Amino acid sequence: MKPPSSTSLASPSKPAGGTKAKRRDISVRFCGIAGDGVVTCGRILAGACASLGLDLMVNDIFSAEIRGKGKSTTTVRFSSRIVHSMGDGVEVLVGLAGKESIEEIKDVRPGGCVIYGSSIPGDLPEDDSLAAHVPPNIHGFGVPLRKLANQATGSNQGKNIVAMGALCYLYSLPQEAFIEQLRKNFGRKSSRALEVNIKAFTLGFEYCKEHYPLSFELEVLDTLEPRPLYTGNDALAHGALDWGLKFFAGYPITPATKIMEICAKELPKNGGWTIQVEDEIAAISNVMGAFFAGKRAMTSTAGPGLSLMSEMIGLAVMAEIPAVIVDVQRGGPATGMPTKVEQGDLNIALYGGAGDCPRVVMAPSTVRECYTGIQLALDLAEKYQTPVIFLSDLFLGQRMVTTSIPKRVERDRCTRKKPFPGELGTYERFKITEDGVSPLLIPGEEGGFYTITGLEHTPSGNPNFESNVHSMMTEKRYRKMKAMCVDLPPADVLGDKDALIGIVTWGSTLGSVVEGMELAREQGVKSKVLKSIMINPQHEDSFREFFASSARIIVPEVNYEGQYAALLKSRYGIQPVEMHISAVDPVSPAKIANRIIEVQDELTH
Amino acid sequence: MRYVIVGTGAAGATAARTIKRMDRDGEVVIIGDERFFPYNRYLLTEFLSGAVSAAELFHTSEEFFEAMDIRLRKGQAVERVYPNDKTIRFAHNEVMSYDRLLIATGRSPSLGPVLRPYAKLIQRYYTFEDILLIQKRLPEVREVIVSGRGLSALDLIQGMYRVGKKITYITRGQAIDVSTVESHLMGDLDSALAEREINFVHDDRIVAIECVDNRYLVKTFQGKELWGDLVFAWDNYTPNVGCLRNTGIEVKTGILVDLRMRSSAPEVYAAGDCVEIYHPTLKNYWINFGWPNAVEQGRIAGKNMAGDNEEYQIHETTLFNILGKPLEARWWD
Amino acid sequence: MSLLTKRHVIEGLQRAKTNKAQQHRDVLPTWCPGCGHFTPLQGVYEATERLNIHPKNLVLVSGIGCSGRFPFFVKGFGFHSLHGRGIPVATGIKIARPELTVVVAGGDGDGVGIGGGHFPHAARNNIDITYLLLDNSIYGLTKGQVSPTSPFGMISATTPYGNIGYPLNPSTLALTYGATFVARVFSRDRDECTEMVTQAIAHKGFSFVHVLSPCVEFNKFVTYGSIRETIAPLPSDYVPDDHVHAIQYAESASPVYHGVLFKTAKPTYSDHMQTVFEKMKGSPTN
Amino acid sequence: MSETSDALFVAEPERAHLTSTDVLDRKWIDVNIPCKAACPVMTDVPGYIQAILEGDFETAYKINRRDNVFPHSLGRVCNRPCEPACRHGREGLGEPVAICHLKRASADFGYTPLDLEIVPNGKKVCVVGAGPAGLTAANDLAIKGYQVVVLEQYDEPGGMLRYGIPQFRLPYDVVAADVKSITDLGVEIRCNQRIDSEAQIELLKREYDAVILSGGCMLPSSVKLPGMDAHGFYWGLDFMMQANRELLNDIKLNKVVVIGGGFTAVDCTRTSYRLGASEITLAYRRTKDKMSAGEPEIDCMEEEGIEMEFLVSPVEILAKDGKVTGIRLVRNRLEEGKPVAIPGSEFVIECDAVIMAIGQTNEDLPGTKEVPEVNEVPQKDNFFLAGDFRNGSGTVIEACADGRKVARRAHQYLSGIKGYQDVVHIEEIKLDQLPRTREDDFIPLTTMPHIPVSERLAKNREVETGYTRELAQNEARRCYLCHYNFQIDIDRCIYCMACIDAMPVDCIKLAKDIDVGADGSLRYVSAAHWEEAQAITIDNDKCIRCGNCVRACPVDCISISKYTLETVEVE
Repeated sequence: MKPPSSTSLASPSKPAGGTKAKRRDISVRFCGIAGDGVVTCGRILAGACASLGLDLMVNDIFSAEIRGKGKSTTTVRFSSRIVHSMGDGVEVLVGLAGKESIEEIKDVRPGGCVIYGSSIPGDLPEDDSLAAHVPPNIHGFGVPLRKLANQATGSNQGKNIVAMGALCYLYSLPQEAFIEQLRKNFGRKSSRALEVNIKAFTLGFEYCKEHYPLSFELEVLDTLEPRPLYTGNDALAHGALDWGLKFFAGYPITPATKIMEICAKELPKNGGWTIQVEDEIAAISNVMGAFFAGKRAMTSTAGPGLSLMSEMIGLAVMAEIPAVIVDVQRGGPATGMPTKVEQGDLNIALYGGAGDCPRVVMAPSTVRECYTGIQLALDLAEKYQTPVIFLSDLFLGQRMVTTSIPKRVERDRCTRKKPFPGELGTYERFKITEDGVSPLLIPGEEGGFYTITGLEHTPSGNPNFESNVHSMMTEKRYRKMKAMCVDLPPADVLGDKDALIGIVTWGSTLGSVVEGMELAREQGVKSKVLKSIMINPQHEDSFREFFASSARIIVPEVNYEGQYAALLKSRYGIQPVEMHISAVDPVSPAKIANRIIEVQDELTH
Repeated sequence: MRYVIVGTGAAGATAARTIKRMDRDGEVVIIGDERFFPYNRYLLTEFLSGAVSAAELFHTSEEFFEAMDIRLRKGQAVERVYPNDKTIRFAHNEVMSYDRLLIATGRSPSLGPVLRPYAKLIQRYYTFEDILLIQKRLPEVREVIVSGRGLSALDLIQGMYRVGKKITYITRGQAIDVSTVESHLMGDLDSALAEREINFVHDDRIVAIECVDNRYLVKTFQGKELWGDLVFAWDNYTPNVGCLRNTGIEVKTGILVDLRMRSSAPEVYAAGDCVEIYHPTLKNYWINFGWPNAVEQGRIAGKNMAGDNEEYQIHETTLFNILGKPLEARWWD
Repeated sequence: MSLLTKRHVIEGLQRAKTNKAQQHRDVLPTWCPGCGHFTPLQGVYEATERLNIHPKNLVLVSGIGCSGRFPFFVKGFGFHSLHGRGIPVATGIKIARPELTVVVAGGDGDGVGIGGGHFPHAARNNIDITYLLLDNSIYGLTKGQVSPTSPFGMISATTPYGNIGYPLNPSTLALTYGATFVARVFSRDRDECTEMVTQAIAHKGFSFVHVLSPCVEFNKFVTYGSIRETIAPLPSDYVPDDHVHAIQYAESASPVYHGVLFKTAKPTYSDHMQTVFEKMKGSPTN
Repeated sequence: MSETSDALFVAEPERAHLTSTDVLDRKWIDVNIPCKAACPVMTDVPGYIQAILEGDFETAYKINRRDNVFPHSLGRVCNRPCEPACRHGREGLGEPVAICHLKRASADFGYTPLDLEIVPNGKKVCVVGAGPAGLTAANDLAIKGYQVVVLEQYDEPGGMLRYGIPQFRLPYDVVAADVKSITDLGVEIRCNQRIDSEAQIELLKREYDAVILSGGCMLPSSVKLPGMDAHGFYWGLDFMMQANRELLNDIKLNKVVVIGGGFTAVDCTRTSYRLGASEITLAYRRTKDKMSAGEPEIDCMEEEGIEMEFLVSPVEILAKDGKVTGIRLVRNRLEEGKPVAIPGSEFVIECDAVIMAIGQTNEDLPGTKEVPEVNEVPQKDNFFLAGDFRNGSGTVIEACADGRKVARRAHQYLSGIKGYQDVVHIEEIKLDQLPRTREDDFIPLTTMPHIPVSERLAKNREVETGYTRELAQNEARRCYLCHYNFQIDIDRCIYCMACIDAMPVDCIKLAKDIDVGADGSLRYVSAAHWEEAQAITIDNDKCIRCGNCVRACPVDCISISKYTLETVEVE
């Protein structure tokens, strides 16, 4: 690998004579009201950076409103090193909506910059002026976004693209990479759309060139290859599609809708179908019907939808019908915060429903795991005839990252345990077996008949409320959870294997933990983390071994009551240091690092 | 009481400090259109040639404003003053109110109708940002062309000479035109320039500039064609009074003020290079000259804004060291 | 469009001031500029002013979706419930407090999609509430998926190859469910919308107003323009008292009629409750 | 009511329209078509610019010919009160439209002989003085059917246009073209006829049905300074007239000081430059922004290397052996905006010529002082006074306006009509009839092509070479066409704010009331809160006529109408 290319630089924090280091890790936040095109900005910047081979992560934070008062932000962190999380603070704030961006300034790091619109019509009161809130240790760049957008598009639309042009100049990013992204984004719509957007971009670029000729410079490694970009929702949908998914039923809900949209588009290409049904109750019903008929099926939802589905999930457990339910978690309870992240659905996933109701619960930590994990989920559901609740979250689902995904494609994948020819004729739908899994005959196949039901039943499927039958059948359903351990991946230990501080976490929090561990290591404190996609059941031995080798255990998670810590305590009898992060934004690596160091201090004293 | 100061140069920064010393509880906001912390413009040449460090150039810092409890708004231009409403409007349309206002916007090089169309081809030599841009371009520069009047031309020639560039100087008159310098020193100056092999084009002016292959072709009124890698040109240094246009505040070339630095509008003061001050013994308005005068005017303006009543005393001469010659420059002819 | 002199403008503003409808406003609507929902909102302001309903006696109930915001914008008591559950909430309120004026605002997805199971029962029981169904034939808040009233063939995010289901007609549904007042209006006509909302609120019994209210942000199929092409007023001699006739007119697709389709006087649920109360009067309370 | 000459030239297409004599609509024009309101003759500026935009230079010319009579000349030398008023020049919107240059383009490319049916009425009018005021009056009366004779004291007609302005700004043949279009109407001009006695006037009054005296304003202001009798001293207008009569071609000028800040002063400096002066200084008692000369002219002057000295007044002209050797000046300070000499601040500029260009006064003609003001026009029986002669030194366009006013008065006197009335025509315009797009608002000002500085020593060569058709159309695209009125019908508005979302500038707002001023002006009282907003309104004064709101309105409650003004006779 060649060293980074280097030319002269003007450091913004130290205007002159300061350090000559180029920026290598930058976070840019676009803030606007919904409709300002904040997301488009994020996509274009991410696309451009990925094409330059930079590692990056994009996070969108929306309000639930479409237009009007609601604010949304997109933050893009890009670096010539690996990006594990969104990090702490941002380098650049682009205020597409001035007033709404004011509160974002607190996240801008000293020496960073704020790009604000300087052609807002009318008298702008001081309190509403973004420029008025820029402290002296941050550079403010006024750009007439609205005016230039008007010049380019004839309307107020296109402020975002003007701002992209400004950003491109100010950070000396290669223009062509952006123009290429504009082509990708607008080229399909119409040649006029492309033309006006390129014009808007160029106007923003030229404006800054004329008014702020001194630009910052970024380290771009020459040898980097262009990188593909995925969101967790993309990866998840494609993972399922590549792994034999044939049917999808769902109901729109933020932040899961995208999965359905992808399936709607892709499934018919392989003989599958997506149906948007009237509610989540209908969605889970459809999925169970399809699995019953022998097709791999899935639904995706968020907390409120999962709540609605609880009753049907009980039926799926009882009737041993496979179902894959993706829950892209958002802030709860009830309608809660549809556009904010929280890891609060663990309990309903584990325990929601009536009766003794065993089900599989999984939680991916990375975008890559969204892909591989959903494939495992489909396999487990079909093989073990059980509902699988797959807990993604808003942050994992919607943020975009550069990642490499090892494609695994098997479009007719089937893990159904089929009956032996010898069993046919005396076929029992719920036959008692060693692993609890009964061979499954599907409609259309010859060899037997059955009726499934939500009532307790005998191995043949007949309703039966006798105590010993209920015990036997309950025991059978729980036995499947133990049996599937042979198919589960072992848990991984990351970080310093010899460290005494061990961290166990779940879901998307892992990225911030890994970066927090690196920050702590820079201060001389070593730690390790156990990474496991399985919540229930788990590879219990690897957990016990990890706990035994750690003097203190930290369990960080984004919910109020420590739902995962509660599970670990009851399952393994440990007494961990719990970190209940009340966050609607991505978890701060600095906070994780501080906690590691605090725990280290406690250990040494 | 909210004091608003437009301009972060010597006058503005001094006024802010003076006000804050006299009125601890007063709110002081100081606004500058450059995006750097205030610095000493008179040291830019020294900085360019490496004689002065960034630390010496910058006379203020983040800590200074924090300690003094002065709110600095940098990189933001004030477009218009509304003395009747006691508000100012920024270029980004924000409207801000004041109780007392100080205009200390300084002055800057301006181009007349002949040079104006070539503004994009002319390198400015005035702000810290200009200097950084010149530093970036310097490695590819061998020859520079300078056309402009006054001490600033000498300063620029000095700077370019120190960084080893070949200089062509175009002037309208017979000799270098520095009316503020004692006439007996002019001879010294001429010989200093001659020693340094500066190409002197007199009785001429630029009428056109073209950019050809990253170099510049300058055409003069007398029909000369000169080549350079950088062109510096200006017609005059004019006070920055754009924000006062059509406000009713009296402006000649600069803002007209009395010896207490008051402009013609109530509660509006002005100080530094942007003003013309009425001098009772000279019986005329005069434009400020030099850093010490700007500092002094800022101090007086600040004191009077904070409720004192002091008159300005003129510093009559200033010492410059140009091309190794100590020059005593006077404030007027 | 008639020509206006400056005198007309001044007179128009004076009219706006004297009809006092604007004082029924609450917070600034967060709908997209140009949203069709503004018209029935204005209708509610003017109707409650005309009918002299004091805001304290007015309850606005809604479900989820863009229309779900409705109660926030009207002065009065609001209940923003869950998706599709507006009608049962309103039913509870009305049965508990018959003296209140209860208006439900909901969208097409809310009313005949997820909450489609509730709508028939409130109608057949003739609960004395007013149900404004703001029909934009799209899921707007989730950014443009097909809805139960979306036309056949409509391309949306979830019907990328075209909608292969057929749309429901909420007016017909309301008629067949047994609503006792059914009207249809178009958001483009503020005067008529106000008139219909006023009549609906004044009506005793389950009143239903089907507002064709385009989504300017996501629905590129059902738009102000497309509705304009198909819509026409009911014939001037139309009398809205024949149920079968009304269904025929409600079902007409070209033109789509607007105006009062059906209106009948029938005892309300509350009336029947009263009858039962009367009957029970004097019975021993054990 | 019957139509006056206003309607004679330009045929308007028939559209849905109504007429209004309401003061509100009349005032709307003053507030909203600022260029038209600023023009002393109320030229239909958006009307002719729209014609140019549409490529119809002929109509553009005819509108100008109708409204200001001298499109060729005014297109070069008008002092352009319209341009500072132009909405495009307001804060944040860019530069004003080059209205005057477009007028010139209308004449350059659209000139066409008028084809008017004039019905002679048998009455005769005599106009004394063939300057802008006299010729305008003659023009207007000829169109009404009068037989008009104009008497001129000099060799050629045109007055100040011919003699007061240098050829490099206004060539003679250009003036001649404008004059010819008036004589084409049957007006007879008799040159070398000087009227300077009461007896002559009495004779004319008997011979003609009416006499209009518009002798101009040619005498220098009565400033007396020591040394004015020296050789090398000139009065400004005198200097220009001599130069224009080619009497100064052999003069030797070296160092010249010109006193004054008006067009004549600037013309004198530039003429001196062409006559070979090497050092020219313009000295003015106030500051540059107070100069009444136009900015383009001042720029040209600077280009030609002329120096300026501000806040100075002349004290004494220094002479030796009867020849000017210099001028003593005193510095001024401004007190309450007025220049006041600073005692003891005198200084001298050495020079060999001093030109005082500080304005003119009118000739004291016997028998004219007693003419009273009747309805704002000086009139005694059938005798009228017009132009600078009565009003003192003014601009060309002001003289034209006065000529028109006097012609109307004379016509009223001679025909017995009751007077005149303004009528506003309001015409419906469809969105697709708007000829501009929002992008057009970003076209930069089209600069006037000039001959290079090096070629300006040729004394009579015109410096400005005029727009091409393409440049003119490009510049015309910049005009907002302020005669369009955008209006929301409050009775149909649903308050959805789609228009506010689409607005490019701060032009649409929530209003709680409209105040009507005594003069008929409207002021929208904006609503601070949503609850108190009664209406969404378009502030026409801020509106830049882009049409975005009309496109955005979902319920079509925004109308566009075109406002045009006509003055009609009341019988």
